[in-house]
Amino acid sequence: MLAGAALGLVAAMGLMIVRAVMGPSHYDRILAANSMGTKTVLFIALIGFLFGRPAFLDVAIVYALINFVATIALMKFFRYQSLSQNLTGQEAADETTEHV
Amino acid sequence: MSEPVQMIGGALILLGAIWSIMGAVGVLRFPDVYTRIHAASLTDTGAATLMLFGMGLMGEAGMVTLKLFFVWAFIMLTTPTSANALANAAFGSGHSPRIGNFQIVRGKNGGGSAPDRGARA
Amino acid sequence: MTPAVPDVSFVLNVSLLVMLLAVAVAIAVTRSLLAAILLLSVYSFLGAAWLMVMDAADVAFTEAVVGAGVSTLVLLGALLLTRGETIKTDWKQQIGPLALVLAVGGLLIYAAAGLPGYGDPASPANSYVGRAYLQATYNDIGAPNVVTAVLASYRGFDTLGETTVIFAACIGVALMLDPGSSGAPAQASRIRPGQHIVLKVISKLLIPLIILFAFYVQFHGDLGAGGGFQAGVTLAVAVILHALVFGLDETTRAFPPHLMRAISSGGVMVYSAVGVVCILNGGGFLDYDFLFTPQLEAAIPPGLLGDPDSKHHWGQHFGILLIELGVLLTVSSTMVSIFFGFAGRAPRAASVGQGG
Amino acid sequence: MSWFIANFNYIVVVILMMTGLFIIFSSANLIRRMIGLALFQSSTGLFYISLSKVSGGTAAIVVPPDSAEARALAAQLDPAYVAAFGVKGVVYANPLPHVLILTAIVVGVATLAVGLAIAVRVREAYGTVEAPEIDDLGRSVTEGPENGR
Repeated sequence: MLAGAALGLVAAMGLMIVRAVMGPSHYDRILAANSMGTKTVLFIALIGFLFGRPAFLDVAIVYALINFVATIALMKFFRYQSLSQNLTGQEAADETTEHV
Repeated sequence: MSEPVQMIGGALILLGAIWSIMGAVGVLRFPDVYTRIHAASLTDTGAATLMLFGMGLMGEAGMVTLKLFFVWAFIMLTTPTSANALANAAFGSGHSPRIGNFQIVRGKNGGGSAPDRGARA
Repeated sequence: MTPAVPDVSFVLNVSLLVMLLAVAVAIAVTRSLLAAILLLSVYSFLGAAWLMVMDAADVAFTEAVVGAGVSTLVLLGALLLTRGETIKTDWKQQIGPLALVLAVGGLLIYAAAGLPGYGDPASPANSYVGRAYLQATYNDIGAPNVVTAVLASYRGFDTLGETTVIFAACIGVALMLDPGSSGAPAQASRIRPGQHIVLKVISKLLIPLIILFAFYVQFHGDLGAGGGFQAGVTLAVAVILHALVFGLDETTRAFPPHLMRAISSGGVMVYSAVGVVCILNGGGFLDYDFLFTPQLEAAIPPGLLGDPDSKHHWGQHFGILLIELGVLLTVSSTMVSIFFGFAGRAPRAASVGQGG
Repeated sequence: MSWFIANFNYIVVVILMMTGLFIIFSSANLIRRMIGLALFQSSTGLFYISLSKVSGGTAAIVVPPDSAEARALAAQLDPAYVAAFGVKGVVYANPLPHVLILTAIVVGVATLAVGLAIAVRVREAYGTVEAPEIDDLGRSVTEGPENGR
């Protein structure tokens, strides 16, 4: 049963790869990468149970966190063309009104 | 841990895997970025809940259950947030959603065909 | 000998490897550098899943934090600064490399026939050194995680070298990309920042948790999967998340780049100092059994580490703890300072290219 | 079939390595070359980890002998396999390649960053990261009237 679920997750990851390779826009690719990440988290947790070593959940926890950071960075890159900008819109509010 | 609980746990895990395949098919087949984000984030949280709850039933109570709870909590926090940020960025850079015959036209970038790169400063 | 019937792990192995191949070929084929970087991050997700199937939990951990987190960020930062998003290629120029690659690949596959089979327990690689480590670790060091034990104790000298390489990379990137050395810092993008309230709140919630988890990974490293390298990158990712959401200026106020460089060298110094203390106490370099003088060892209350009998392991325990601390300091500050280097630099015009 | 099982991983590793090499050789763009280098490096990791796999093994984090977990792990092993190799108790994967690749991944990203930093400085100096154009520019600079001796 667990093995079937692991294979199912791998199949879902394969479908996500098709989307990541096809695109068409880069946002589709980010989405596919992010969703792949969530599936990888579940896969890693499941592998721990499948192989009888549930202690490996640490890896899954870290992955869940890193995946988020990577998605935020990609989003910021595509939207703002910068990795250093403040996203909260508090300090930058005044100067941006000049440009818009 | 009794046998029926193990069976229920396994069934939930399998259901979660099927759930995530359904989400992946949605991501593959839906027409535009927003519907794909919808399919992915909804099924990811659903599949995570089902699978991690199933694993919680299968494993022994204790540290493993706590870690499973953390994985679940992080997925529930981060997946919707990144879906929100992604949709926000896509909309801000000029992707318009396809809604039947209604197309929201925003400036020059409006229209169904999504530009490959947005964010023109 | 290999088992006649493929088991679950082999089926998972094959399917993940096929997907890895598909992604790698897609990277080679795509004309867009951005797509290549995104596919590289997908590649690293798959790689980490595959490493878990191959029972390499510690490596999967590292690949998870490094491949998906830092390397994607560094590539994106470099792409921002070089402004080369699509590649011009001429198919005629690809024939030569393709022929060469096919020839070398054919030779390598021919050579692969002489390698031990998949999962062979009696293969030379798995028979001698690796097995000796597995058998000796419990008596020598007392740490359940053999990977950490080998990394930090048996091959501690090697790891010192690797930590130094990471420190050198920190200095190299800082010398080449220091925003303070020349030119203006990165100017703000002209796009109006959106009201990312959700992002802000969730990040505020997550950053302390990531840091807490990094320390868990650090101190749990000799018991389960984890250690200084993984914890260092995780810690750096927390700082990077702060910089991404709240702006680089805000982050550099708390973590000034020069402090990061100082910490990076401090980590290597902590590591070397442990080795020197071992020499002073009569042992070899990084021989943790001599980390404590007998007087100091007598002063430690019995049962401090839960096992009153294994006084023998105390030096090893504290030695591993200390050098992992050095690794943590160097790796985390290096990753942060690399990110600062790439994110804090403004794209600038060429000095030679435009005129010539 | 058994040949396929025994050598599949190596074939994939070779193809991945050659893909990375192809990217390095065929592209003029320095960033793309670094991507190829990252692929090449990861294929080396794949090779080492493939070698370290032991059938029926588990990750090299030793469980206490005679604990419930150790018994459960030992019970998963195939009896014929145990008889063929004379293993006692739990089988672990080979830890040594894991150690080598673990540090190689972190060092790899650090060197990747250095390479990319060089590419950034090249872009700032020459205005391009395409290797042939850089060569042309470099030649025109060194043979130009101001710099010629």
